[in-house]
Amino acid sequence: MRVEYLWLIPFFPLLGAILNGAMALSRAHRPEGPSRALSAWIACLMPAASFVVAVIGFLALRDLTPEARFLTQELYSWIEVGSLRIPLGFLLDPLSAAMLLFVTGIGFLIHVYSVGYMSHDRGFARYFAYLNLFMFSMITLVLGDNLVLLFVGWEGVGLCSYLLIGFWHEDPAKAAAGMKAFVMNRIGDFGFLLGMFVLYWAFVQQGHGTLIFREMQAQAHLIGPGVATAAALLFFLGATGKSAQIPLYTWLPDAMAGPTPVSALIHAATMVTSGIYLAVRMNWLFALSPDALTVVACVGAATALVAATIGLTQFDIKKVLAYSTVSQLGFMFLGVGVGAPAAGLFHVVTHAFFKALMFLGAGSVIHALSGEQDIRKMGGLAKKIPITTRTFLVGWLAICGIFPFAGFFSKDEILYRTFIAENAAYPWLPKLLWGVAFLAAGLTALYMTRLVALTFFGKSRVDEHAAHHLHESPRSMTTPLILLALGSALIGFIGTPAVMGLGGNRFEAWLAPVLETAGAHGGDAHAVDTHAGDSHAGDSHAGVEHADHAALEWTLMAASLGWSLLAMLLGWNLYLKRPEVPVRVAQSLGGLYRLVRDKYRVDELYDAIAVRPTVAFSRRVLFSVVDVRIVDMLVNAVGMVSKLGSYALRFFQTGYVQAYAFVILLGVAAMVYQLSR
Amino acid sequence: MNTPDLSGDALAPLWPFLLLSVGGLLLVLIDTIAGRKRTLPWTWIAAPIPLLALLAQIARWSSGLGPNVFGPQFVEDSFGAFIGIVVTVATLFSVLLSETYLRKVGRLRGEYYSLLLFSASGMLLFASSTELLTLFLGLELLSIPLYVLSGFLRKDERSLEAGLKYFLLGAFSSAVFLFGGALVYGATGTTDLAAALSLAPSDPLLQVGYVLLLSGFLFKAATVPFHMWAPDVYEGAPTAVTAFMATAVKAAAFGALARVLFLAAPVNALLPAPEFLWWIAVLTMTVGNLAALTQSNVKRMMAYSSIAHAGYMLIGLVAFTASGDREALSAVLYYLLAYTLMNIGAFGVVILWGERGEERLEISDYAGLGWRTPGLALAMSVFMISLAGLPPTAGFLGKYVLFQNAIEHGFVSLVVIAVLNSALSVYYYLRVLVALYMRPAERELVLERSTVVAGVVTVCALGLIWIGSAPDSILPGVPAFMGWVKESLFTLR
Amino acid sequence: MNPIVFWSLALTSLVSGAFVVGKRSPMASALALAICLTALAGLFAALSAPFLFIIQILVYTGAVVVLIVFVIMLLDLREADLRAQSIQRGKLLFSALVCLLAGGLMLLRIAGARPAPPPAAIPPDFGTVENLADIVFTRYVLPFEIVSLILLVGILGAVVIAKRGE
Amino acid sequence: MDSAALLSLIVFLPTIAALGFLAVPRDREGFFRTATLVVTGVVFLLSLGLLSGVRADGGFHASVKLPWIPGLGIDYSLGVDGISLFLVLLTTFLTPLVILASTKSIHERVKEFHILMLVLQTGMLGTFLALDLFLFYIFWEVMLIPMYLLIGVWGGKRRIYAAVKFVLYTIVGSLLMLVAIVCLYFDHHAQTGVFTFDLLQLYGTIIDPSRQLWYFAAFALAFAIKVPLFPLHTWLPDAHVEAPTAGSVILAGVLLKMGTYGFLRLALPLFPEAAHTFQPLLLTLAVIGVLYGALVAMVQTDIKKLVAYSSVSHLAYCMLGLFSFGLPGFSGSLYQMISHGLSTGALFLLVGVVYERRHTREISEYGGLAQTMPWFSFVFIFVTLSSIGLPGLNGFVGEFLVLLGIFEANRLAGVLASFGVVLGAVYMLWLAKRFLFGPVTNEANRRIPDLTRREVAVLAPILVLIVVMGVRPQPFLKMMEPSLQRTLSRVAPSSRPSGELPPGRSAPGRSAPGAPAPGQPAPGSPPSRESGGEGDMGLFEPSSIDSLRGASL
Amino acid sequence: MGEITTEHFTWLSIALFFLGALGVLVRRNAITVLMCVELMLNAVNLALLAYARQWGNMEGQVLAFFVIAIAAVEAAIGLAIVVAIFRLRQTTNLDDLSILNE
Repeated sequence: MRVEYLWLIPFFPLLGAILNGAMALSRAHRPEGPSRALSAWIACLMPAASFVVAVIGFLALRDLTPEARFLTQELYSWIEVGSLRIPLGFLLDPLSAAMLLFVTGIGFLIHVYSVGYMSHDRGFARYFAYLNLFMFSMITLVLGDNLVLLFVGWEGVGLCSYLLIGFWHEDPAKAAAGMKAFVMNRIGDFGFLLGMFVLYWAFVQQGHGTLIFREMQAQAHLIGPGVATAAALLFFLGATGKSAQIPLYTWLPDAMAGPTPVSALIHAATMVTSGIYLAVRMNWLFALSPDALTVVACVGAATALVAATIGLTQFDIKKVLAYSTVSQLGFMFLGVGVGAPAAGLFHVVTHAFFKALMFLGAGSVIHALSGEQDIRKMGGLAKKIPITTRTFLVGWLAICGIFPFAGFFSKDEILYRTFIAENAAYPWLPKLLWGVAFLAAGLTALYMTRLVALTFFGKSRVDEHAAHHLHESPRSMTTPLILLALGSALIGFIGTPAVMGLGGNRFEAWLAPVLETAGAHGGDAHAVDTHAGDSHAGDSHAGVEHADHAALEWTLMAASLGWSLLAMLLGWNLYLKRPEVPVRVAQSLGGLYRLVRDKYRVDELYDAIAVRPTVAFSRRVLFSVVDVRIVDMLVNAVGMVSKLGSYALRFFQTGYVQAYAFVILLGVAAMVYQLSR
Repeated sequence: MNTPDLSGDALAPLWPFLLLSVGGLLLVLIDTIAGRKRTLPWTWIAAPIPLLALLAQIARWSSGLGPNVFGPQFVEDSFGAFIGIVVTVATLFSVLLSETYLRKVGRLRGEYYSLLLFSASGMLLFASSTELLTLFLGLELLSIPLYVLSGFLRKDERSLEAGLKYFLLGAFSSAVFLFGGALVYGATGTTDLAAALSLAPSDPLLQVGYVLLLSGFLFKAATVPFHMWAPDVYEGAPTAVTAFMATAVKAAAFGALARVLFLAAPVNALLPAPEFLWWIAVLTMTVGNLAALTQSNVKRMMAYSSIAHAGYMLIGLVAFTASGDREALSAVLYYLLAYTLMNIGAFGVVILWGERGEERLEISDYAGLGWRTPGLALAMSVFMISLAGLPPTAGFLGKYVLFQNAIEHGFVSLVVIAVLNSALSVYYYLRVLVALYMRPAERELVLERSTVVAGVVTVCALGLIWIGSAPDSILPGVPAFMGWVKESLFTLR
Repeated sequence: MNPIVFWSLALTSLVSGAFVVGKRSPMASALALAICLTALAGLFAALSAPFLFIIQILVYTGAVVVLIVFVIMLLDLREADLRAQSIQRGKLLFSALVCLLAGGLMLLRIAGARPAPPPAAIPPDFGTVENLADIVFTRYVLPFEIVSLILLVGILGAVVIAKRGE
Repeated sequence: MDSAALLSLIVFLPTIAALGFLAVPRDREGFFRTATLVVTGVVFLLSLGLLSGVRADGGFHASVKLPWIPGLGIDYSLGVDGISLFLVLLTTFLTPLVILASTKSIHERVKEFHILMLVLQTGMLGTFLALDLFLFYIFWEVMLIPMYLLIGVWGGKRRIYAAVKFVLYTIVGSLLMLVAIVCLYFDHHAQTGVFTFDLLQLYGTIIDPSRQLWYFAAFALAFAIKVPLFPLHTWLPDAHVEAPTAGSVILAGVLLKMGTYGFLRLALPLFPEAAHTFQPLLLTLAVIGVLYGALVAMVQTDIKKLVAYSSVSHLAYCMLGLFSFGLPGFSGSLYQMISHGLSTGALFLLVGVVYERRHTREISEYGGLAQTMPWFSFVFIFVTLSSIGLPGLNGFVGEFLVLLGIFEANRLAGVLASFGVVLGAVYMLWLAKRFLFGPVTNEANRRIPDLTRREVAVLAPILVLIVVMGVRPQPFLKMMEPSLQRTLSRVAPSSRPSGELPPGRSAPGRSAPGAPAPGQPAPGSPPSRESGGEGDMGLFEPSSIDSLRGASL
Repeated sequence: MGEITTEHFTWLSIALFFLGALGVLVRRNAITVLMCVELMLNAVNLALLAYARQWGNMEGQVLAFFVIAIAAVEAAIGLAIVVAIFRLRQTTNLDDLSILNE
């Protein structure tokens, strides 16, 4: 159904960005900068407006029958060359609606939070310009109705992340972090672009090239498995870049150089999840290629575990959260990989709430400790900053997956789906993956507990200077915390497992129309059971089967819940009651421990095998040798040779007239000879 | 043929010739009468003579051709007429350039002008006779004054040395030329080349004689391997004379050469003449350009460049000999005129930039002049660009038509070589621009204004651009230049 | 014609010519040249060119050679100068080679290529002054005038270059 | 004003003005600056007039044709279509900005500078507009000398070396092209009995393949040097570095495009078969160019050099697009030409801005400018983003289309070239980081003033265009497409009437030179050809063997 | 020795001609060189007259006649130049007269 108001959703933040940017630039040379109040109002109202419009769209969408649930608007044809047509069009369907709601919603809250958090910063207006620009890009990413437009948003958010990570650009390290993020994302984009090209090319082969989601989905059957795998993997490469998966995850921890709200918004709640969004959006494609799905699942699980281990060893509160984000993203990809995109996306939503909450909480802590980020210099903050603490605890329960907090439902869904997934090629793989994920879940609970314990409880290790200023954050910061806490507590109920009989998995049902088609086209062909054990409408599973599944689901739930509680208990004991134990463990592990603490030295590895060789090669070989010594030399050589010839000739021009006569006679002889041949 | 019938306007074809030679005599008289006491305004006395000759030449042309009274001794055709025009133009301009120069070197004499005019008259004869006698006489009448003129600065050893070198080699080559003539005569019993060359083309005696004749022309045209006198003589001779030699002599020599090649068609058919000229052309332009590449003395550089340009013109002759297509000759004629203009102009500027006592002939002497004397520098740039063969100048169009004809007759490889050569030449012509505009001035310039020379330079520059950019009439009234050149080819006897 | 006359004159001219080339002193060369020219004059006569025979003697042997001798004496080249005039071996070798090459090639090309047609019958007054005059003043009137011009140029030029003064 | 007069005016107004300037005394610098600005401005406004009436069939919507040298079949023939239109606009748009930008940096020999700029403009416009091969060549060479002097007189330390190198490089290529042109001219005559340099008629010539190879090689050499394609690029860094800001901008913004334009307008449509034969080679070189240029740019310490090498990389994209022989590739290539002209032009202007203040181009001399020059930094980042092809800005559209096109034509080349996207980001952002960010290390940069009003006035229009072309490319593409289609239909091999080869060079009878023979079909576009072209437009692909070789050479 | 034909004269003149040429190449005294040139011219004259006799027409003789005149002129000019140079440099040695080179 065509509507006329979708463009407003991205437009508002864009407007805000332009206004704030203009203000920032115009006052760039004044120390005081533009009016903070004004830019704050603009900055916060714009996402709010988008949120409202998004809600309107959502409601409109809900009133439609599941099959007809999509609103579109095409502003104009953006790029149109021959058969290639890329409209500037928006598509609001259940999937984008779901994303949109929490993006704008949480985005709004974080804007509000930022007003307080950045209140003392010189680049206040600039900051909000970037933030609004980010909102705009993110919305475009979600709302675009074709791959290229999605790519626009994709790059846009990358840019904003670059700008915001390097927001305090005077610090070279921060600027470097920003650049690192952008470049790593670019590597992903390289995959994304190629994915697009492959798809377009494939469709052109079939007579109708297109990059528009609905059209592609409609003719998905035209794509052969080979192409599908190639394209899917390329897109996944893109996703690993954006969503910080192995091998491209190392930028995310560094990205914590940016202001904390940014970490919350971009590097926890929204941008990093766009990789999953892409995967779900292109679900039909992934569904066509079991191999690709396998890869996705494995990478997801691996990332989840690796990141979790690292998270256990970090002392920077934000780093810990960052790694936990990476690990959680791994979970989401696992979900996608085992053919449960809905589950993956569900986790995206819940995670958005509690991780944003925790980041903001961390921000609040840092704010309170006037900039301290090392958890070894915290402790016992619970009494000093109660609101922050309480809200943070909610987040903690959520991420650990304690019923009935949000994390419980989503993570559990993923674990369960992994467990029951079937893999034609490697039948044993799903169970293994489940094992890994299960372990990762435990670790999550452990390091989160560690974080909470060390930060808020036990005796204070805060240095008195900071302690002196210690204070709870202003209302503008705490309010968002509270709201997010509520969200983290309750949002899970939109996707309760069917077996609980709490209205079934509304979320999955909501997404069904988007994902259905994929199932219809590819799913059954390749033995990836997209919705095993679902009980929602339109499914056809024998009752018996149903019963087994129910039992299994219950057990798994119990298991993971218990497992998490165990891990939490362990953490609590280790880090509060007997802090010396972890130290001893660390020492006993020695090298291994250090390896993990140093993030497995992946950065160093990349630097050694990719970055430095390339630079050296370019400087020492390409430039100094090929360019200067060879190519240019050759050019100059030509000149030299002709000059030598010149001197040779001058040498013969002796000035002796008889020599000239001699040459003349020689010439005559030659001419006569020529003729007498 | 028998006694020329000198009744009526039989002398019409001779008018330019007579004007020049008689004018020369006149100057001698004036000089002797005036005596050594006071120097006369020689420019104004001498200039009218070549001017009249030029007018006569043009008039003769436009009025169509008269009867061929003197038969082979002085052929009446528009080809000769065109060469005549080029020669007279060159002469006129040289005359105009001379006074300023001679004043600077302090040797302003009447004989100078009369010798110049005699030489010019010799060129007319040389370029339009096909009779051994007159050809030889023309050659001598052309050369002897030049020997003297080259050595005209008799207090300057360089000048004298140039004179001696030119004389010895000139005499030597004219002996060779003459010997060739003798053999041709011996083979056929006639001194009329037109008859001789078609009488017994297969006769080895004739062929050898023909070759020796050719070598004589090639010497005058300064082509490899008969070129070696050129750099020394051009450098040593008084600059004004150099300008005259570089332009008028070339024109005459190429005229005569073309004529002989035209008449020798039957012989050429039996000999590998085209290949032969092909080689000479390649050698000439390559040697010329290569040697010019590293010259630091302007006159010397111009000398080598003139050799190179002779090479380019030979391309036209190659195409002509191979195909007998007159278009090819028209290209040569066009090039001759263009070449004359650019050289005279360039030498004019060189003369103006020269100082009393010191001539400033090193390219480095021109450093920064582009900003001191913008006008002259601009003109010089035009000449250099034209010599380098870049549009929109006549130098470019001339080269272009030469190449076009060569390609038309299948000499692509030759043209490719030529093209690479002219790419090479760009380097040393632009060196002048580098000096003019890109290097800081090292020393003060004492510039003597001379309206006459400036005028000549301007005319040359504008002429180059005109015939280079609008050779055909696009506006009504402007004479169509290429048209001219072609017409001039319709009669070639 | 009489072979003996020919061969003797030819030999004389060649030998004297060789002296012209070979003698170190210009004066000696000059004298040798005179002899050579005279010998050639004889051949001219034998070739039934009486007038040119006279001219050769008068103009060449009489005028040109004498002029040359004058100049040589005028400049009275010192002995040292003359010693420097000796010919270097290498120069001689190469020059001789190239001369032989050129001449040899020409001879090769010409020699026996065509049988000499018997000399044409000639009128009794062939080559006499009258005979030459007819032609020169009729057919070759233009060249004749030009020659006069050239002579003038010669005088003028010689004056311009050689005249002492100022 | 009718189109003919308009075209001629656009081309020659600058020169006329320049001639007028000769009469003005040199010390009146102000006059020259303003007058030149006005003239170029007027030319720009006039050229806007060309936007109207672009033809749907891709023909020339404005053209003028008069006999020039009938004797040689040479016409004065200009024309503008969707292809040349934007290059012309780019030229007329950049020139006034450059003039304005030079007011500070050029303070000596002002008169000559402006005269040269005007002549240069005529040369450039003529090259883009000429429809007569001979005329094209004339303009091609005419723009040489002014550029030579611009570099050599107002340039840096090694200016003379750079200038001479630039000229010789170009001359060598173009002269060989001239030979090929003449050969083509006679081939055409051999077939039709008509002597003409009229491009549209020459399009119709059928040249036997072996000859075509040579001709194409000659043309390709000339254009590849200008582009510049990989092994022939070494003149560019020198020229760019030594040239004054104005020179660099024009050089990068316009002159380089002459090479790609030459391919698009002449080399490809004239010698399609040869083009296909050469495709593997040129694709290889282009791919190398993309990566090589980027890698070498990455390690430069001199800003101008860096940007110069980035041009090598970007122009290689254009080449890829052209040699994809597909519509997306073509459009992308042309679009890339324009946007590269804008972004790189802007970059050089920015470099000029700091160079005026600090008189050094060493990157290490800078750093932390973002704190002292926020406006400058904003613009710099903006342009950087445009040049690394951030979607939403102009750079992306061209790059995307090119890569899409080349991927269709040749998978391997597509993949390799796409990696340039990453490298592009690396070297540009690294530059930005070293240049703008971090602490202010160099005291000299503390008091360095930010952009002046004038500089803003110079840069603002470019920024606006960058955004417009990024957000709303369709109008541009729409105008380009038909002409590109037409060209493509000539390049697509299936669409050429195959079979009879031309007879050997016939004896040259000068039969009515120049006059178009009555029997001639509508030059260039016989209906059969057009339709044939449309048919396999989207799907055209070279043989996979070629494509493999092409990318793996 | 048999009948003397034109060939003999041809050969003789060629011989003399190149003898002169040799002189021009080897002798370092300008005046001597001049004489050698005269020798060459005379060789030519010989050939001309022989051919005139051969063909029985006068062109050859006329040409020879003119050649003699021209030869005289050349001698005059040449000697004049030599004299002038001698005045300036006190030498007639060609090897010393090579300041113009390269």
